[in-house]
Amino acid sequence: MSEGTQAQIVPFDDESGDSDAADRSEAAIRAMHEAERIAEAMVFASAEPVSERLIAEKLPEGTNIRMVMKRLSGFYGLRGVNLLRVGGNWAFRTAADLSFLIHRDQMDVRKLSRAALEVLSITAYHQPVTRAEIEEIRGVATSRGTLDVLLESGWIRMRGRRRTPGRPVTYGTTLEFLDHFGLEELRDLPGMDELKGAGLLSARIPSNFRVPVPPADDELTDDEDPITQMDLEELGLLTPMGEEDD
Amino acid sequence: MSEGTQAQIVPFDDESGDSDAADRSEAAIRAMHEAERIAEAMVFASAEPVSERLIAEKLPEGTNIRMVMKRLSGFYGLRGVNLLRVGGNWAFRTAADLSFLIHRDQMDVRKLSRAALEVLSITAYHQPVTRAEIEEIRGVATSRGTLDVLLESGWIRMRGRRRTPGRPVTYGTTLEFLDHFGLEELRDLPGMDELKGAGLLSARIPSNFRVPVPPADDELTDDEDPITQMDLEELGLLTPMGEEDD
Amino acid sequence: MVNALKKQSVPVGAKAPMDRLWEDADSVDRGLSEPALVIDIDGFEGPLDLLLHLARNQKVDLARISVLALVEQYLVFVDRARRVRLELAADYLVMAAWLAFLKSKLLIPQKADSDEPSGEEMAEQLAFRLKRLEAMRDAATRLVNRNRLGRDVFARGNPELVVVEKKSKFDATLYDLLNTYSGMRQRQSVSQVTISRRRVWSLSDARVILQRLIGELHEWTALEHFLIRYLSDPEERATAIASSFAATLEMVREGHLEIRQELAFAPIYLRRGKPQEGSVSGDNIAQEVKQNV
Repeated sequence: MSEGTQAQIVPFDDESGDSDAADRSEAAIRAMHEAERIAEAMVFASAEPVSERLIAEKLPEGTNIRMVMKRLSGFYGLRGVNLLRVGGNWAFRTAADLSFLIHRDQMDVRKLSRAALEVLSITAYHQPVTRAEIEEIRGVATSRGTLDVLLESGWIRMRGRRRTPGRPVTYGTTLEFLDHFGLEELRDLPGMDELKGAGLLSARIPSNFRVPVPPADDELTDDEDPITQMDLEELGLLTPMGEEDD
Repeated sequence: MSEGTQAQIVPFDDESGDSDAADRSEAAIRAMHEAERIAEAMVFASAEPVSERLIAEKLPEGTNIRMVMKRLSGFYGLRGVNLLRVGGNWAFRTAADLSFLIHRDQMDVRKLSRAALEVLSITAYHQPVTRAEIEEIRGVATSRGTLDVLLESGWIRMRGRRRTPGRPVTYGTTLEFLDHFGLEELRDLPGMDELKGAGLLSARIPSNFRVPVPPADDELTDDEDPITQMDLEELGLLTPMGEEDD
Repeated sequence: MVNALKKQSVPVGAKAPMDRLWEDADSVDRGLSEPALVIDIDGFEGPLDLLLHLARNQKVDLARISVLALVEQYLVFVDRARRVRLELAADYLVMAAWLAFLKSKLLIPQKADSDEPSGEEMAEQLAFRLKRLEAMRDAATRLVNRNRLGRDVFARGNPELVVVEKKSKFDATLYDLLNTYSGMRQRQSVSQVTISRRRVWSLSDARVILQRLIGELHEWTALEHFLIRYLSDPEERATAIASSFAATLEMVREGHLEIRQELAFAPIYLRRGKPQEGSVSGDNIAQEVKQNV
């Protein structure tokens, strides 16, 4: 009980605890506490992520929903259940370090084939992406049933059609995908920024992509174009010597 | 986050805040906090109320389970969800004063029957399509109820009447249909190659198999007449619900 | 995915066999009397996957691979696979052709005014694709190792709110819709095929036709040769050959026909019967022809 009471006297981040406006402040604190209770109850009651918009609809007009949710998620940050943001929605989930509590036989995690996993990650990082592009990246035709399995799992979906000849269908990931892998948004995909920075999320081969071309044979090693060598070094791509290709 | 931290420094009810035993006390507080996290996560993730014995099994031996639960339920006492004792077991429930947030019956979303899904998908791809044509494609008679359900869902509508003997009504999809299924336009429905590519259609379908391309817009085709007020009355559009087939 | 004949049993899906292959490479070159080569490409998902594995074997950062060495290794692999009459899937051969072209480009000085991509550009393209594939593999691994819902973190076990947002009274996804449509259309089309499209020669049909033709068969004539007028439709070929062959066996037994086949899968010859001992056993032929058909 004591903690609940204490929560009420925590001053708001954006308000000074001005003693002159104590009454107004106390009412505001009460309102905030009530808003938190409502948001908490709504999200807690649902197994699926609840949209922020839907929560806002149940709160008094003018409530700073962003702040309510921020305070709540901070409040639950160290608890056994955490309040997580999933693509503009909110969900309570057990803390990851407590996974040992749940019996193994209760686990319901689909086991994906290596191929399906690759298609999933390519779809996630390259979306919107067409099947032809996925095949381009993997260098192999997508076997029947791979996309099917992912569509059925609800992790990927048909997003639309590319405005190119043939109007191929584009694929992307779903909210369930974010929820399942504990991602707040697509930008949180592991390594997203580095991959983007390295130009590896391009479906086409970028024109400025430089890799070393090894010398044709040992004799030619000394005749390498110095400008090319400089280019390579500049890009951090050093040419190995030609020992391997004998 | 601040509240979480504060929770740790609340002295136990049955312990004096003896400053000499500060270290021992801090360890005890930490242990208590961890026990609370575990109990909280277990009750949260369980589909049924959880017995104290089951929770105690996951806690370090000698933990005062009674006190852990008392503290937890006290903590949740003023929150949007309460931790309640239900027949000797523990469960989370929405706070009674917030039950207005939960409207079970209003949330009753029905799943479309297989028959309805079939009729809907035929209507989408083959529109404008008459009931006889739908039946020919499905190979079974379509009950009045199936079409009624779909008309009621707002996903299909009567488009017009075919200029053939009997002037059968033609059906098509609505804007709500596009909206619900996340399609920008009808032609975003995947074609035969896309369905094959996604593994939904077998690669070995007969060579004369075709998936029609739905019309680009809602304009009536040359062999369709608009539906008039007289038609509507004649069709008895306030049809009572029939049973669904399948 | 990949059709490979295995000379020896090796663990399926293991990468180890490839390592062994390349470690063995020198010794294989030295002696022609080496034991059968162990090749297993079952574990590889296409040529790019194989190339990536070969690149890994160079034991350097992907950015520093020797493309030419990689090309060589791949071509040696394909060459070797062919020498042991290994059947490689077409995309492995397409990649081999492209790599051979790349190799020639890399070795022969570039014409400055050429519109075609230079060898360097092609090598860049290859290296980029390898790097991108590897990046996606790494990403996939990191993805599955995240804390996953239902494995590491859990949702409310006893939700009180069934569906939070009432957008529509009915629940259906685009996948439901497309899956239902495809399944239904497919079912309908398949049932139509089996009823109306398949033409089968019955045994008695075949016998009537054979009997009508039998007067012409003074010399040894190939079964296919005199059925040729019926074999214009490739879909009918199998049933025509199977049924008329079965009919000939019956007629051989009755002494109306003689039948001869030099070896398995060779043409089957027929002529008008002169009943005699020691004609080819019909059962054996039936076995072989079954495989043939």
